[in-house]
Amino acid sequence: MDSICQSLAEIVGEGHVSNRPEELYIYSRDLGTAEPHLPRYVVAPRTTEEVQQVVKLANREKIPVVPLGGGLTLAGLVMPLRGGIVLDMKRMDSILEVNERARYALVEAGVSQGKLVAYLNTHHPTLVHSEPGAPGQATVAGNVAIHGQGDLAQPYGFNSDMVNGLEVVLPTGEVCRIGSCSLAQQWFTQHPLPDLGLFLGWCGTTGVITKVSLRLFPRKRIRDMGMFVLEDGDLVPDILYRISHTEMAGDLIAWSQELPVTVSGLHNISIFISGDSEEELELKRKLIRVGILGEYIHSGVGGLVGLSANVRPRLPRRPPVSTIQDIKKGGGFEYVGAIMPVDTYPECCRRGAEISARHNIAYTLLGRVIGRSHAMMFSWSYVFNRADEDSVREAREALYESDDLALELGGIPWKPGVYGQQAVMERMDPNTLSLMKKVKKLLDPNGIMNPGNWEVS
Amino acid sequence: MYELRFDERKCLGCQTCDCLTKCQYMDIDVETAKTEMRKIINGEDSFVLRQCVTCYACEEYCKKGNHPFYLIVERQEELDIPPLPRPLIKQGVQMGVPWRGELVVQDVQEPFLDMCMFPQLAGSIQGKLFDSVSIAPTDARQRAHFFCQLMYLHYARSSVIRERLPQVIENIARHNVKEVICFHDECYGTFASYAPAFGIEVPFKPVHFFEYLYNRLVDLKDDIKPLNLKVAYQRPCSSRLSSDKLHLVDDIFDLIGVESVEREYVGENALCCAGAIRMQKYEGRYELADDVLRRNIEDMVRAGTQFCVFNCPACFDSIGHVVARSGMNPIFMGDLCRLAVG
Amino acid sequence: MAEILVVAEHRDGKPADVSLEMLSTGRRLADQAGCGLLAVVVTSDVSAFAPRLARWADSVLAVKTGKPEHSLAEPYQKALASVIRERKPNLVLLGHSSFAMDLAPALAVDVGAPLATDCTNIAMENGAITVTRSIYNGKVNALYSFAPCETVILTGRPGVFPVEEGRGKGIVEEIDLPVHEEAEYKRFEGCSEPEASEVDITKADVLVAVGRGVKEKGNLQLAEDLARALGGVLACSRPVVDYGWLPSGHQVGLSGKTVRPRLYLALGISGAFQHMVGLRGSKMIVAINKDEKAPIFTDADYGIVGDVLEIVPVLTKHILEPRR
Amino acid sequence: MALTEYRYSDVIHRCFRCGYCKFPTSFIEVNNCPAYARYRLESYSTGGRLWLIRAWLNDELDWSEHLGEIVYSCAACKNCAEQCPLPFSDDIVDMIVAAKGAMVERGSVPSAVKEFLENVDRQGNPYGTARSKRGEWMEGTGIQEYDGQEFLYYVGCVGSYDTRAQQVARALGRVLQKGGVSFGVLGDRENCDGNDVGKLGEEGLFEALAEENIRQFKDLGVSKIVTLSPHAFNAIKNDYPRLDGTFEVRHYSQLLRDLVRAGKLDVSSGFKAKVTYHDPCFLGRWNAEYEAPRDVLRAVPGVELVEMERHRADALCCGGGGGNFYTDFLGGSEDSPSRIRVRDACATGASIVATACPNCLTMLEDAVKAEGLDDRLKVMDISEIVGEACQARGS
Amino acid sequence: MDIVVAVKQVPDTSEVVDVVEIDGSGKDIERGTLVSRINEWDKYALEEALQWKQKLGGTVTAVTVGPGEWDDTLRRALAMGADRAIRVDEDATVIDCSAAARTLAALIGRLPHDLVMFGAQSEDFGSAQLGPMVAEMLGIPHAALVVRLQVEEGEAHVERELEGGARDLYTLRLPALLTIQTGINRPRYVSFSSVRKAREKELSVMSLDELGLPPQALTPAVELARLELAPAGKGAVLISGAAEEAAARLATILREAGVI
Repeated sequence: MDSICQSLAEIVGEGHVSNRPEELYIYSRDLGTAEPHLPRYVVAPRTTEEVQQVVKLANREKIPVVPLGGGLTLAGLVMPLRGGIVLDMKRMDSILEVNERARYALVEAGVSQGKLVAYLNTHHPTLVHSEPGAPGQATVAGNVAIHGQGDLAQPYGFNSDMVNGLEVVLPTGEVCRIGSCSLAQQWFTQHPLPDLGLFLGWCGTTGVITKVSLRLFPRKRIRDMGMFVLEDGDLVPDILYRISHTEMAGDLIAWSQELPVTVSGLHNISIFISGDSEEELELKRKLIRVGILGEYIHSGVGGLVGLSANVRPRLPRRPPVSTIQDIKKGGGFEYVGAIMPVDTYPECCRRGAEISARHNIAYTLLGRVIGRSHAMMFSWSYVFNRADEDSVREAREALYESDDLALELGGIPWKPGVYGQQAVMERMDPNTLSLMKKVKKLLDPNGIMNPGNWEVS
Repeated sequence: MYELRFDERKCLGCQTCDCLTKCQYMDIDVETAKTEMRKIINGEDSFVLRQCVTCYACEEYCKKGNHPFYLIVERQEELDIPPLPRPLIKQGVQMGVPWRGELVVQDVQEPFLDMCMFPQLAGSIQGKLFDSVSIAPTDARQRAHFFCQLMYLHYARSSVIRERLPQVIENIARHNVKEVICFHDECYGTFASYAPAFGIEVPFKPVHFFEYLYNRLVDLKDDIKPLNLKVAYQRPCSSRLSSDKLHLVDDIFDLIGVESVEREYVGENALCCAGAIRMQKYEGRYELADDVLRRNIEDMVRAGTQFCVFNCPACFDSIGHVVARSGMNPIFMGDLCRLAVG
Repeated sequence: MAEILVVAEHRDGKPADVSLEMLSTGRRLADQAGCGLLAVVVTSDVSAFAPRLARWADSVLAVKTGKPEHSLAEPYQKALASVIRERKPNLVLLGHSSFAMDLAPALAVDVGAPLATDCTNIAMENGAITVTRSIYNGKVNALYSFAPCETVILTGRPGVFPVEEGRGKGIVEEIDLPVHEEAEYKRFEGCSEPEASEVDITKADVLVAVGRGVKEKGNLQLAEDLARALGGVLACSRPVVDYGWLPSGHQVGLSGKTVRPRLYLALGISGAFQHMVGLRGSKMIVAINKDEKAPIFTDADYGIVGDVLEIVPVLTKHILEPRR
Repeated sequence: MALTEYRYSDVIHRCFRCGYCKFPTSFIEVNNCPAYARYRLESYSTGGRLWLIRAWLNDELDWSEHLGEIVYSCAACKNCAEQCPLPFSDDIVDMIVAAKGAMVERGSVPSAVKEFLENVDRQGNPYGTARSKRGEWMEGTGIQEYDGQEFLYYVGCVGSYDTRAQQVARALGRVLQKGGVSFGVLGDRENCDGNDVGKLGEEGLFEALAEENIRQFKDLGVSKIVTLSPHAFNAIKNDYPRLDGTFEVRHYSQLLRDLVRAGKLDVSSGFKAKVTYHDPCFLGRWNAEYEAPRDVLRAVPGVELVEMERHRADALCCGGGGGNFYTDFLGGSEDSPSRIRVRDACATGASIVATACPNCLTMLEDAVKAEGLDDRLKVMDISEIVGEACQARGS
Repeated sequence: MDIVVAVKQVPDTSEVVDVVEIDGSGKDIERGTLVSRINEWDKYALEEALQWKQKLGGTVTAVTVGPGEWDDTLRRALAMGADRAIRVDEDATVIDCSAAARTLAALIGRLPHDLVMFGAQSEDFGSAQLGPMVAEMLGIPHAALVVRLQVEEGEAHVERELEGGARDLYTLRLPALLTIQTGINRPRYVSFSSVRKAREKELSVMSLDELGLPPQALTPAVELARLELAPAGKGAVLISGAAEEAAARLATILREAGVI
């Protein structure tokens, strides 16, 4: 154990630091195609104070710090590109407060999406948070740090728009609270204080989020879903627009997959609705089925499966995991997600299918509506065989091409890896870029926070 | 190329036209029936082609052993008047495409049970009733190789059936067994009715699942503990292709000591699960499906049904939960029999 | 009756305890048999040792050399061999030390004498020598005698033979033997001192010592908790160091440290002598061990027969919160 | 051993590390994998372990005592197999056991594992205690040596040697006597069942033990076996048959249920307490027997059975599986699974945590002491509770 | 590099096995109930030899003087990786060290040996003399209680363990004989299957006259008169009772004795 390891051990306890090859190996890789980068130390803190001391030490010694949650960004955002300390936040997993009346939950940064869901289910069955379509070990803080969105995106927008307050350890070691919590033990709002949105979407390059207050929303008793099937993708934006107009739907997801063969060459719109009573549900079903989808059905261009009191809803297993990723029997799966105008859905699909074909990977395309069709998160997913270098390379190239495509179509890659980040910054207004640069420099004078990501050159 | 063997003379000479007059979904008198059948035979458009909900029943109504339903489907396809929206047709047609590996022929002995698309239900093929039975497919990835394809009668895609069926038949034949017990009515209908109707040769003898169950129950007579339940049988579309086997339902019920309830929608008059109807594109079909289902369920409840007995997994899947919701127990015939023999 | 020869070992200017034990024993036997006691010492500083040895020995042979004796294993053997050949002592005594373990067997072969090592008792009755050795993990004592012969070589177990200050005034004789030139096939390269460890167990008042009986590293925690409760530190027997569970600085015994705590609490230590010699000075020895026949119970003041892992946590609890 | 020779070389890279393996079905806690619970580092999760095994077999990593401990810290509790959404989930534990096997064949295993195996090889038990002392637990119980009785009562190493577990072995003996069961034991002739030896990857030794036991059972004309330990139950039920040793084996909880139901065991004296039941992995997840023990408890008048938040297929392992009750790579911390588990038990407000496995029993009992919960929570084996209820008390 | 390692088999009389009894003859213990195993120190010697063979190539030969049952230990040595094993068929339990040394010297003398390794002592008798005796008989340099070894260019650099943890460093010219102290390495685990596989390896048995030794070569110079069980536990006041109460009483005793 070198001296830094020693001092880290003094901060978090010996069992929760490692510089042994085994830990370094695991933390040098994420689940996607990114090349591994070895950290020097792995640290698993339990408290904000511990995080603070670790960051202070790192800042003093000018060692990089990379905060890690569930480690599921897939894009290498939590890989120590410049070595240093990986901060595994998952030990900080207490749910500190759920305020039922004000509808928010205050959680430590390491709390997993799955835990929050389970906790609300048992203790606050009338409340729900927006769970991203990631495996349950994804963390709440990690998700807002990358502007994630979840299955309430259509009605309520980005998860990072649902943040009521944050506790953050600054790169220089100060603990800082954003929102009402900066005045009192009140975590119910960020506004009307001057905007300090310096941490959401910064992917851990401006500080370590240690606490998050997240908005909760009404949870209806019954859920139902329907699948609207189309051959012609050009119809999708219009249908999405019209369904969202009814204000009756929850999550709206349009998707198109080559596999399984059954769904190949088709476009599906998953429509989720919920209600506290059969009556409420039936009303919503009618308004969508009869009011919107009817004409497509009768003209024969669209078919509806479900969305009926008499059809058992095929609700996806919550939280979902991409088992389709195993189709190549290679345990590899990564996607480019981008925030796109909904109108680009058809083009995203066409061009996406082409990219997939070029790299002989079955296409998997998905657009999740954010807000009332204000935008969609469109994802181009690529599976690969971890054990086959060529397969990994093909996927990596497909991902780069997808980043470029997203930008070409006027969208913005979401939580992009280094390649996508560079592409974004190249196209960014220089003044905006230099503002980002100033903010980063101001908060992180020694450039220790997750360096290599969002590096404004 | 296989062609439907349809005896026009028989049909044109028919005085009753049961095929259409008995239809539960169209109100047609004999005269209209004659004209419309003539149109259909001549390959002309007919409202029948649109109003048909594809319940298969006319195959049973026709006393002349002709194939009115197969003919209707032929024409729906030729004249491009499909009952379903196109995307669902595409989806359905693709469902039968094998994509997870070549056929794997397992070595099986008779009695051999063909599970068609439903290997996941192999769980209920066990116990005394089935102890010597071997089944295929056992792996979901193999099922498309065994898929009898008959479902496409709902899709106005008889051509797909004709195109794929010979291969499927060969796949099954490669297990070289003389007799093939069909887990699903649909398969039995395919081999016993559809294939002959189109002159597709079947190198093995299809055995209806109920036939096997009945004979086995007879063997096990002494082990049977009468269940003393009131049951209703949910007839699937495809049982219209094997009405000669329908008596087996009651024979089995007698053997295992269950009482088949007195109901209005029974036998020829039975209501289908309406699963297909619900997906159809014409206005009002969705509501019709709800209505058929409502009447069907209410009829069962009124008759004091305790168990609703299924043989078709599709029916079970589409209305099993409604049956349960209405206070009855949905159960497969096989499982019911297993209950009886303990 | 010729004489008894004691090889006096010393290191860093001090005669080894075990050599004094052998001198006392030699004296006792010599008086019994009415024969002379000869001490041999190889040293660069005759005056420092010879007089002291002469308190027991009737005569002291001081072999003068410029080199530290322990650098001389091979030549030392040659020198002793020639003394033995010349003086024909009927008994040669060495301490069962690392030094002797290297030297004695070869010496025995060299001079063709029978050798019994690690003796716990040495008796001489009318010329006949019998010895006792402790075998099978101290569970059995073996008594040996010797076929008639000129010289018998014995090494005695450290710490078991009492030391009585010698009162005699033997004569010191310096002799010169060719011990200077070192054999080129076995070169001395120096020596290394034990690695210092963070805790100095020799200074601790309370020692909680663990042995094989704690089964595995994970269980050290239990002992550590107890040590903390007692305000003591962790010590151990050799295997624990061999397994890498604790640094060698914690080791008590022959190849470890010698300790004199107020309380020595031995957990799962069987009590092999190599360990026991290191804690002779302890005020109170308490042993917890599964095996009621474990030799440690012979030397312990109190003992509990039972499973360490079961008893220690409970004990810790009772130490922390005294029953009221 | 190179990756290519590894039995799961075509599967092991398919783990995506999605993390399901750490959770129970509800996702309420991230620590349902005992090893991950203890260390909270990715390397100790099942996914991390699989990736490290692959790296080792690929020569991307050298063997080290630490790597050994990471792999051997798997308690083979099967939570991962239960939760993994991928098609190869059933093989996960075997993938780890196979890697242990590779380490065993190379001779590089952590010292505690080495001792475990050498002791079993030498003395027929992990503790290295003399074979000749195996029967001592039964002194004064009046339990007979097996000689053609209906059942062979197979006690196992823990029940035979661990002082606390010995009480349970005796308690069950008395209950069986009370229930009029015709049974006998092997005493000093009994040998290790090998379950954990197998799970430690020492396939050769396991087979040798199994074959020896099978031979002995057959020679003695044994056909029905009742085991004290779910570990032995698992080995005899699932592994012995492939070595041509097929016996009618039952875990004692299954036998007790029948005895109670058949009225052969009068539990009317009852046992008044709020009881929570801890599912032993080798009874629960390995053999899907969740109900028999609960049925027995429910049948005892006065027992109020309450469930921990994580139970049945979602139960948290005590951390004693896969030899860890001896090698103890999961001990020595407040995050040790056994200590988390007794805190879970305490949270139910129960005064008794009952289990049906001597390994779990000893693990949990130590944990109760370590947590200082002695005055609030008592660890008992179901046979002891039944013993009370049918007044089969004894020394 | 040809290495010869001398091994012996001993009864397991470790702390958890307390069933040692003296047999009728009064000169041996009851071996019936005892399980035997390879001498602890010899494991380290073998491991060290094998590691050097791995580094420098050559052969490792395991030798012993003992009865047929001792083949188990030789098989174990082969399973660990020794290339061949030789047993001189004599009942080692009745011969003394010098006799054993003479036999082994005669045997090893006939084998190629750059390095000869012995365990520093045996678990059963603990004489710690066999190695150096053999060295003297072979006329090669030796070092006892070796805790560190480095071999290069025909020389062995060794560290000998002394009292108090100090060490003497020597350089020996090869061929040389070392007695190996525990802790010098981590002996590998010997898997059951490797023991099975080792059955194919060569294990030869030799007799005294094959070694050109007369029977009287075995007459002991040190004669065993008799064995007695060591007086057990008389020293300690044993605190009886279950863990709970025993611990409580001990705590009280310690408190009263004022050690805490």
